[in-house]
Amino acid sequence: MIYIYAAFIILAVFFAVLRGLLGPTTSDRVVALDNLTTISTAGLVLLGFVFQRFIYIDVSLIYGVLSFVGVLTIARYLEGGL
Amino acid sequence: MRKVIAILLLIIIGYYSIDTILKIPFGEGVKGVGKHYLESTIKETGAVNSVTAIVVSYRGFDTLGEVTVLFLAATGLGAILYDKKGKKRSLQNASLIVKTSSKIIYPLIALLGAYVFVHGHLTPGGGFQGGAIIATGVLLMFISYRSFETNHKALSIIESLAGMTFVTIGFAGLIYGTSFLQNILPFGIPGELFSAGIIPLIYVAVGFKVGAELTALLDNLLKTIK
Amino acid sequence: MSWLMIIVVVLSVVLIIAALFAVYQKDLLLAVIGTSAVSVVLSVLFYILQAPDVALTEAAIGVALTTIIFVITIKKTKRFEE
Amino acid sequence: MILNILGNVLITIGVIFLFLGALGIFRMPDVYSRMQAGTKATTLGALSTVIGVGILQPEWFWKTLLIAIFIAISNPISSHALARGSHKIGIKPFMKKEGLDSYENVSIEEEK
Repeated sequence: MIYIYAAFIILAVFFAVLRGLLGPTTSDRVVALDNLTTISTAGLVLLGFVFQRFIYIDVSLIYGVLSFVGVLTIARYLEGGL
Repeated sequence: MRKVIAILLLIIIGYYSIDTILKIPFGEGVKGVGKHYLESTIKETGAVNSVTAIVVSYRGFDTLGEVTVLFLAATGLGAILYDKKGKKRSLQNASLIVKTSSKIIYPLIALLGAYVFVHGHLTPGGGFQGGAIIATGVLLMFISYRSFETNHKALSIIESLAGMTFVTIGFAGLIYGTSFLQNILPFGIPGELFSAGIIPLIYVAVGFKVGAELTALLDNLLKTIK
Repeated sequence: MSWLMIIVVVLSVVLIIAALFAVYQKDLLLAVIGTSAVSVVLSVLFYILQAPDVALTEAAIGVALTTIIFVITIKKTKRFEE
Repeated sequence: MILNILGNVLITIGVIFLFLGALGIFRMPDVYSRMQAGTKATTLGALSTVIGVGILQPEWFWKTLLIAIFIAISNPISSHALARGSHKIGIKPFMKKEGLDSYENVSIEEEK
């Protein structure tokens, strides 16, 4: 079961990184980064479940809360509002 | 010619670093100082998280130095960017969706930061991380609202009080115990919130100090006219 | 090779690609996006290596705060490297 | 037993949606379609995965629910701001005919 999850997550990371490298405009790469952080949030929860450590979930919580602020700042910069 | 020299240097450095890495015994059990720390942190300091125990209890004086370095960095940045006229941030307002949701999510981020530094001796994290999280929450309000302001005087008062608390706890250890930052409070039961002696007090002080410093730094950075 | 080892190898490759992207990019905003991706991947690697404290620090400071400070600095100075 | 099956099914759905979201941002033609794939599908995937782990481990449930709520609040905000910024700096949507971009003519009233 864990092999299927790992395979899908690796494929997802692969496609996101490919778009981040190829993307013609800046927004494409920012979308890829946003996608990468969301995949990481889910993946960290899954890894914490595999390791069976309750306290590791805190890292994922902070990830889910803070990762959008960086993307929001870049978006505000593109908008010209910063 | 220069490229040949560079490649030769790279080969030499690479050889020695690989040699060093191969000599480290990965995958074996913990030994030496690490074993001592892992076995005796709960007995000696009462903290469940041994990283916190090392950072605050065994190496508490180093942490005081790190806090001082951060304070100096924030002060230096403020001195470089000092400008009498630059009182306003040159922001446009964000859209309604961003404004409303950042108003909702900002107290939650502040609460999360407080949770991280209060539970420093039980879960991963501590004062520095909690302070950084609180500063990020304030920055969310900065980039969403043009008119959101922080009180600079209150920030410096919080910062000074937190620093003084740290040093006072250290001197209390020197007076009632044997050395600077000696633990003088009872340990309590390991794993509970009120345990581990002075470690939570120090981490609360560090959290307030780092949060206030980083907030003031970001405010200075956003406010200057280019 | 276990699935964890495969994930570590894939993440290391992504880490090196993102770091090279950040170094060789002339557009500084894209370089900042590259450093942010490095932070994301590095945080997951620390998590796998059972160091949640370091992973949390990397997530809180590397993903959000450093990106923001760099973007504000780019806004104050200029975006393209000569 | 039934919780076990339910949790595993939720995690499988979530992981598949994460993969499909990433495939979407690779295959779609322009920024806005990519953003749509990368936000909606990925948010559903992350929510489903996190809740599935919470069902498999009942004592973790409240914390995973908290993570899910934060993801559900925070992910659309950044995507909205990014779409707005992209349109403002002049990235055109992918269109077969001209004149389908009706957001172009809307003047955005800035609030105070």
